[in-house]
Amino acid sequence: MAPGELLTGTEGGALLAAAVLLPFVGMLAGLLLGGRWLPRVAFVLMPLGLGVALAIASARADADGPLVYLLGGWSPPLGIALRADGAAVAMLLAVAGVVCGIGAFARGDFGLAPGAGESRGAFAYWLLLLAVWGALNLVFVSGDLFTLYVALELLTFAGVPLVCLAGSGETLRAALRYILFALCGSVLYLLGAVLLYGGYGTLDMPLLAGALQPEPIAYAALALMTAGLFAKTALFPLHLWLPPAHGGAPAAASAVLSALVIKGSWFLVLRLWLDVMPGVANAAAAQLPAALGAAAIVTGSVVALRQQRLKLLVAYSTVAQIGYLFLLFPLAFDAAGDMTLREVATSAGVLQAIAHATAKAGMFMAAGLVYAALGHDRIDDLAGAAKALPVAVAAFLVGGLALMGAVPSGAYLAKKLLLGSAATSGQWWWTWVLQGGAAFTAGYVVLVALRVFRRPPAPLADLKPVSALSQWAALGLAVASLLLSLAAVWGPLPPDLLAKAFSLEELAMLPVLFGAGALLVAALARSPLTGSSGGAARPGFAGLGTAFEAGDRLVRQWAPAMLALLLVAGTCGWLLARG
Amino acid sequence: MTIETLFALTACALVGIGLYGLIAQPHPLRKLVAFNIMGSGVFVLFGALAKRGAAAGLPADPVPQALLITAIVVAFAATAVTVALLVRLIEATDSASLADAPPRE
Amino acid sequence: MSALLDGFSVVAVIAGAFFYLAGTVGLLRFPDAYTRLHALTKADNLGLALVVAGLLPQMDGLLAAGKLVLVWLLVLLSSAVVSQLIARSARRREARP
Amino acid sequence: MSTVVSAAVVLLLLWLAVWTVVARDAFLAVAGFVVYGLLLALVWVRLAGIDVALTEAAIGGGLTGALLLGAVGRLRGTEAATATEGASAGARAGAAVLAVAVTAALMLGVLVLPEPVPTLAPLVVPAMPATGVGNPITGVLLAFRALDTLLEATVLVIALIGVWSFAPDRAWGGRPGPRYQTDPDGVLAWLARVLPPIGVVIGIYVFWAGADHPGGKFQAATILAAMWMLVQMAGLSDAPRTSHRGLRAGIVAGPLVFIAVGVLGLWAAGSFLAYPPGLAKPLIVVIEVALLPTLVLVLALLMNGPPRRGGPA
Repeated sequence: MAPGELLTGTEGGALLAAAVLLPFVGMLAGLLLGGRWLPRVAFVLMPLGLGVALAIASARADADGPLVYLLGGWSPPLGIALRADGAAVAMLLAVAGVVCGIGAFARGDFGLAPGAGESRGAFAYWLLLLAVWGALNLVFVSGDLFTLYVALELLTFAGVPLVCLAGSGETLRAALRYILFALCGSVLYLLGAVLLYGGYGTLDMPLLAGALQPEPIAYAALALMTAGLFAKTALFPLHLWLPPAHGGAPAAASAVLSALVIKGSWFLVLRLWLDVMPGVANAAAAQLPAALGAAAIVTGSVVALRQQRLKLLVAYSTVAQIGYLFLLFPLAFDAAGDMTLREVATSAGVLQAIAHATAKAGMFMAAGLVYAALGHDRIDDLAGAAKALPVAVAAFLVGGLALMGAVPSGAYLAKKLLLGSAATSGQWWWTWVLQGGAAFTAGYVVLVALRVFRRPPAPLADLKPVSALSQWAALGLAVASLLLSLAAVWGPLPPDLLAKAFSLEELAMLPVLFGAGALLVAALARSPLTGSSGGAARPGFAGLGTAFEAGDRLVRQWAPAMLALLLVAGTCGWLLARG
Repeated sequence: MTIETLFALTACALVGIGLYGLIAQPHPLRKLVAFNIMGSGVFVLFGALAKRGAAAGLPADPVPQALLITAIVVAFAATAVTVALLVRLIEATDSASLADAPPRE
Repeated sequence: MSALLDGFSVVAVIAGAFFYLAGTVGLLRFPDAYTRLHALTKADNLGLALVVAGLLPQMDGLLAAGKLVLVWLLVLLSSAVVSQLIARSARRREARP
Repeated sequence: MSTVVSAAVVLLLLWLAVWTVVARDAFLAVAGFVVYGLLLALVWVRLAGIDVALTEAAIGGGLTGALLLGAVGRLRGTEAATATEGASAGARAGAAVLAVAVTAALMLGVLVLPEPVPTLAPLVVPAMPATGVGNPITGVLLAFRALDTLLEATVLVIALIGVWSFAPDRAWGGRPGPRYQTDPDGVLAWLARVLPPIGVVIGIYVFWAGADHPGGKFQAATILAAMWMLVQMAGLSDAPRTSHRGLRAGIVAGPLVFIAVGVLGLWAAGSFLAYPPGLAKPLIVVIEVALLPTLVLVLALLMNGPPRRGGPA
């Protein structure tokens, strides 16, 4: 084959390979140069990577369909193709942005002082941040199930050491639990991919989408892959590893884990169900991820409200928000059970994922700053924090506001799209879950706000200085989340989505949510709010809160979690087959 | 029964055996061994499917076989990371328990 | 000629397999580490030698035959060293308590 | 006859797997796993996967087994402690039921696999001449799916970064693994002097043969890494400091050269990871030669574990 005839895909496709490889090249260069070069290499890579993502976005805007790149000129099923549709481009851009924000924040923790040698933390952090970035880009653009398996493993191997950067026994235990459970998830995923190859002779997603038949091998494969990916995403009740891992890591690492790493496996579930499986999935089976998501929202939120430490509160809020990310699956189906609302569901999911990535990164960073400045992050003792650390506290609250779907946040638009789908398809029950999830989020914003704005009993002594850049990076990410829907509507989504955003009825939603959130806090939080609320109903509700905590502890043990994993796979397969 | 069906069925059983060990054995090292058995079951299944796909004069479909080499190496990397973590955990805490530390009030 | 060589192969390989069997029985039945090692190394080395010798006439070409001999030599080398090491550590463990 | 042998292998394999999972203690389980790994190599031979068999024997059975054996020696009585927090009888019963259910479901799926058998072999064969190599598996690994192989090398490097990052802070930049003190006139030192030259020759042979016959860089790298480990364990040489610049250069050389060849393809052949016509074989050799030291170093260092002594001076 002469070079001229080589089939390589669409215009600008080579950028996809660049997006994947640049971070890895940076990681290798950082490993070689070491020492004080580590942050420098990362800071060179960040604008470069962002530039590549922007170039991809512009190439995608000029193209008619998805960008495609055939590596080595070999087309699937023999070769591997990289593809970027709208969802992938949005995720590429968002991850590049969040990595830049987190990188700016982490300079405070892992930037090396002049004259200091290479430290373990800086070495691991910068190299693994780049590795996570490359692996995520690969997840977004790869169309091959086996390459995606390798990408997921890359993500796990890069994520696990981030959990135990602090090196304490507890974080090592969290990391060990994480890797064992995640490996189990990967092996189930690989098993599903193997079955698909055995059935259809290809691992390429578009080819599979055309070949899949509603038959046992497809049901088994998709059920196994779905369950494995749920485990890697930490969807309730498979979240045993998440709270200690995300709560125990240094803030800069928690932000990476919570904002970015879990999005990889989640994005793959999205791809599988909406792009690969349309011929196999059915509306009944799609209720499963959303039902688990609803359970995640309730359990994660209640347990979050009962945490005593800010970082653990944020970690449990991630458990709840992961649930929110799975509500879109049944809402891709219309009332007749056909997948006609797929585009809307995908848009809503990607928006929600980006909103969560930006807001959650900002919130973890804010929690880390509070810890660094005060020397603790006990929620009860946060009085005066707003005055001492205005920017960090603002980042936390703006992030919370964005997550609960205040206009014009990305979460607002995502919720609006899903509410529309729920109404169209007649699945009214998800309306309640969508609004309830927002109320719970409002709950922990209220919980924290009530404390940080109080006057401290004694003036806060010996505050440690924290980097201003770090604070502004946190606030920047949170604000980006709050303004996300403006960017989305300016970009690919129809502008009339925001037409009524500032109407009275939409704006009135906010105080309603806050009110509901305050009620939830009063009923469920561990310590009564300000002494005044509570009342007669409290003991009963507090008992409910304790019950949720006990349930959470139970499913976070190894054997129940593993059994749940298999049960999820079995239920999913059964629902698909019954279809 | 053809040899590839025999090995494919064996592979399914290996996956089940590994899964049981992964759930029931408390020690992380035992879980890791069980994980490796489960993984090898998946690999053997892939290999049996590759043998089933023998065509065009090749004794087996070479694509799965090449992927298997990658997968075996990745599984080794996973084992190496896990072992290093486990040994470090034992050094740091004198315990290999995966259970949460008792809640501190 | 070829029938003769085939016959030699069969006899040698069966004899080799017998030594393996004997070695394995010894490994399972003998009382302590030293006697077990004795059974294992003696029988396995001789067994492998016979199997290799039996297979030599069946190989096509000197290079392939050379590889077989190399395999045998390498196994001899490593099993001799490893049984030394095992015996030594067994003796140390005995001396300790 | 052949089916009888296969059936025997299968029975032995299943028995070993069960024995490994239920064995009384971790040492027995790991010992069982090592034997299991060797038997697995036999399964691959029967499944016409000589390349896979070699990889399985070298990495799946050999290196993984050695790694697990090393870990068993450092459990320090943690087994008895965790035994008390094992799964309850109910959980075990549930595990057994669900494991059997998964097995049964998979078996059903395998028995109703579609006909005609899907396979990519008919696509591989006509595409092989363009790659210039004779072994179809090498063709898949380094031409059609070269990205996977590049990522695989990257996975190993990331795993190594992860393993190193588990080091205690005081040992950062130091040497991994224990310092072996062995009798310089002892039998192990003797083996470590005699065996490596032979091992290096065999390793390079396996590496070179991989282009056209079963074999290749992973199998070769395992043999070479084992030789290096042997020299270390005999106390003849110490592991290098993890901060050593030359060591790090060797680790990153493979993937970087791979990417550079890919970019060359972009420039000269129009696509990343494409080979210009006629240059496929030489470029594949360049990649493999660059990957070999990387793989040897990374495999051996993964076995060594995190740096633990002789931190920054």
